[in-house]
Amino acid sequence: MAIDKRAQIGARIAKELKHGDYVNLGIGLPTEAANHIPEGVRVIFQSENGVMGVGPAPEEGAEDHEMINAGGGFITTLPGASFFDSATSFGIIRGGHIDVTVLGALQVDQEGNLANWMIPGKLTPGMGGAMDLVTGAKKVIVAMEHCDKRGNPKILKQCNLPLTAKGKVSLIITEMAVLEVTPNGLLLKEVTEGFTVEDVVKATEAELIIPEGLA
Amino acid sequence: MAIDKRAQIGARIAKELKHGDYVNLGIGLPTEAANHIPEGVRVIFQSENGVMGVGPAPEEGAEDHEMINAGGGFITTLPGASFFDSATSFGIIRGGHIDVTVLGALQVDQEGNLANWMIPGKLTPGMGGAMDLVTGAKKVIVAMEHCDKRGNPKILKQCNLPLTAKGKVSLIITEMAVLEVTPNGLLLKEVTEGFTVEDVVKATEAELIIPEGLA
Amino acid sequence: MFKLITAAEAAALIKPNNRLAIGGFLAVGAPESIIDAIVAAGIKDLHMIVIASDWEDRGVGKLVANRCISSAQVSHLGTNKEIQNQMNSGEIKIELVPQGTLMERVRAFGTGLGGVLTPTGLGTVVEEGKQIINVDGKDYILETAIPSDFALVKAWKADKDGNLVYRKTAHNSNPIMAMAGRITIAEVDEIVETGELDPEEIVTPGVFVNYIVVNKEV
Amino acid sequence: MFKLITAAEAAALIKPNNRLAIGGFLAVGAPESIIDAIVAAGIKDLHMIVIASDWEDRGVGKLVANRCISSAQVSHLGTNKEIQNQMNSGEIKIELVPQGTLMERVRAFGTGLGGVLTPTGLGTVVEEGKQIINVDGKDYILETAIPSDFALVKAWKADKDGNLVYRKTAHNSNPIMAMAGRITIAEVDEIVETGELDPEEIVTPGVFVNYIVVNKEV
Repeated sequence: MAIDKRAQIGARIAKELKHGDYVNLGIGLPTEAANHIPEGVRVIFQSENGVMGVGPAPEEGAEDHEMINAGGGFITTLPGASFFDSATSFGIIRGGHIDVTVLGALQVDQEGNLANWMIPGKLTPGMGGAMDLVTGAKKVIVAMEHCDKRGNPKILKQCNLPLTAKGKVSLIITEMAVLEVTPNGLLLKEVTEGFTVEDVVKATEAELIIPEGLA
Repeated sequence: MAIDKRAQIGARIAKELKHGDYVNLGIGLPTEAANHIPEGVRVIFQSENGVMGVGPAPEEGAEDHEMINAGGGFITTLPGASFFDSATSFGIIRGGHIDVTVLGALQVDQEGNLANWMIPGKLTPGMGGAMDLVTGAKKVIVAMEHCDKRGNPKILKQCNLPLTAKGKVSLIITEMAVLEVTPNGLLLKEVTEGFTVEDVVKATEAELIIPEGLA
Repeated sequence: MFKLITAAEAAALIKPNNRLAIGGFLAVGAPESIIDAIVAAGIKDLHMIVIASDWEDRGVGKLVANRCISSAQVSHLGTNKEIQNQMNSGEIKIELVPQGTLMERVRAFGTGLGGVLTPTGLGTVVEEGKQIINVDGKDYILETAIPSDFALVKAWKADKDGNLVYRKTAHNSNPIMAMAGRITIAEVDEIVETGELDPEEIVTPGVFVNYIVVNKEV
Repeated sequence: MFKLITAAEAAALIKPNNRLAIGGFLAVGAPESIIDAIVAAGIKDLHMIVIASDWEDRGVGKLVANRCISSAQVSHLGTNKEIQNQMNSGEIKIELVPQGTLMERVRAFGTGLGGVLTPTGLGTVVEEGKQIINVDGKDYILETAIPSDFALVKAWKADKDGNLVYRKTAHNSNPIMAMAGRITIAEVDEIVETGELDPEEIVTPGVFVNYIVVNKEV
């Protein structure tokens, strides 16, 4: 994805994070959010392998080989950080103590179902911590490109890949739009400048609720 | 109980503890064992509230109010001690990591059943940690006076008080005798000097297997 | 991020019929200031989840002696005559829970589990009315999570991020209870600057802590 | 009390068809010396219980690349093409377990529980063939304890009583795996005198540790 698209999505995710929130950012695109937290807003980042208070990546040459995040990337920690075992880490997650988790998706649907860990016969990275994160976090945000590499919709009426969790996604942020999962279906909340409502509808298989007055 | 009786039982318990054993001693009489560990034998004592490596009681005036055992008595710790939460402590116990636990009893029977936490209508101290200890420890020793204060047997054919655990006791040590719970019943292993086999039989309701040649 | 409050403010958050998971064992590691404030506020009909009922004048025993408690899940009553009297008279409803099982049931709630399978209590009154589940040829009792509205714990120190450390055997149930409250209130001896606690020695990360009461201002 | 052995002696304890719970995550906190010794000893048909399968040349990935493993319970394979190939070809049998569930199932075995109830995996393939249990109106999957013959863990330091401490994110699954082996073997960077580790900072009490391997003698 182009750097400006990534930055745009990252900035939009960051707007969902409130001062004092405990947040888990998935590998890849979601981590972009950490670069867009406004000054004066303090968000505490967890990595599910067992650390709270993750800071920015270390400078080259300053890596500590026993300081990594759940994606295997080198990290630093901020004052107030703590290390703990993975059972405690998932106790925090599954116990509902994480305010927001942001993950990528292969597919997401209008009922808030998420598929992001397996393409049968093709790809089996495993679910890792994703199932626990999506099940346990207070708010689940999916951040991804609106369509796949071939231009096919990833926001569907119904996921057909193996699910990560059922009905747990509450918000979808893409380079084109922001969509909210509501009991009545997917609500189109925002359309990114440069796109039209029609663009979004065309790139989305799921039915969209389009509020009056949305540009 | 007279001091010499306590000491005698304590010394007999101590003979069951091997070098390197992790041991949990119940409140009261069982703690007497700690005074009779032979030199050169190292036994590590746990207290289930959350400490491994319990040492002797502190000298008067040197008590630390945040250093107690499961009976509420002040303790010291030895080098190598560790403190942990009670879930970890019972994880150690229930997980089978304690070699020997020694507890008192209201009743014990020939099937290895133990009752030590309740006399309906009279006394309800609660089971505390006793049920987990008796369920989880590799070896469960009951240490007690052979009869109750009225002279009635406490070693029965079948316990009639609410059980602490079923079939978990392996050895019974009293001031009169040592008895082993076997698949065939209670085996009289030792009779204390000053008592006869007949004395023990009379003071015991359970049937005893009496090996030939036992004095 | 936690909010700093007084013991009286902590007590004011608690309402009749609330369920309180309270740390401590035989009054060691008990949040005495918060307990005193609950007594002073005269809150009644509380449910408490505790290892032991302590003494009439120490620890959670004060809540019993002052008739704040109408029901309890507890493993040991032996040091507190008053709770035994109130139980026998029917004033207080007691569920006796083996200590290890109590810890797991509280931990289950705090960590989002519905319950655990334990062998403890098999063949005893503890199994009555509960589901027995066989796993790989062994029986276990299904013991369900114990929910709580508030966790009241006592830690040694907090830092300004709400991270907690405990002292010696005052650990006991506190780190477990601290995970388990819908709202967790920690009473501490002092608050140190963030960064002063070693990240490897922190026992309860601040994510679990909603309010802190300092019990003695120096 | 633990016995001090070499990595080769540790490997010699392990037999085909043994079940190994191995600490580490993406090769951080992996007991590399013991893993190398198992590879060198050419032990086959092992079952491994791990969070992640690491890389072909780092961590438990080496066991896979050298065909020591015939089955695994694991939550993440993404960094290791070889294990995905062996899975697709049927050489290795994989049970994918959500990471939090894996930790609880291992912890359950170590702490004598038969299993736990978790909401993770509900409505997904993870629930297939498992018992669903409703507690207070909420569904949970019954996830059973995962037994292991050996726990192989990597700690930072041990003292001469076998007490262990871990360093930074090399904690990960190690303290949990350490509780769970019928036999637990800890690889450490150094052994310090008993008493040098703060009793409040010890993570794994020596009661869990049967053997220690020092991975670099200074």
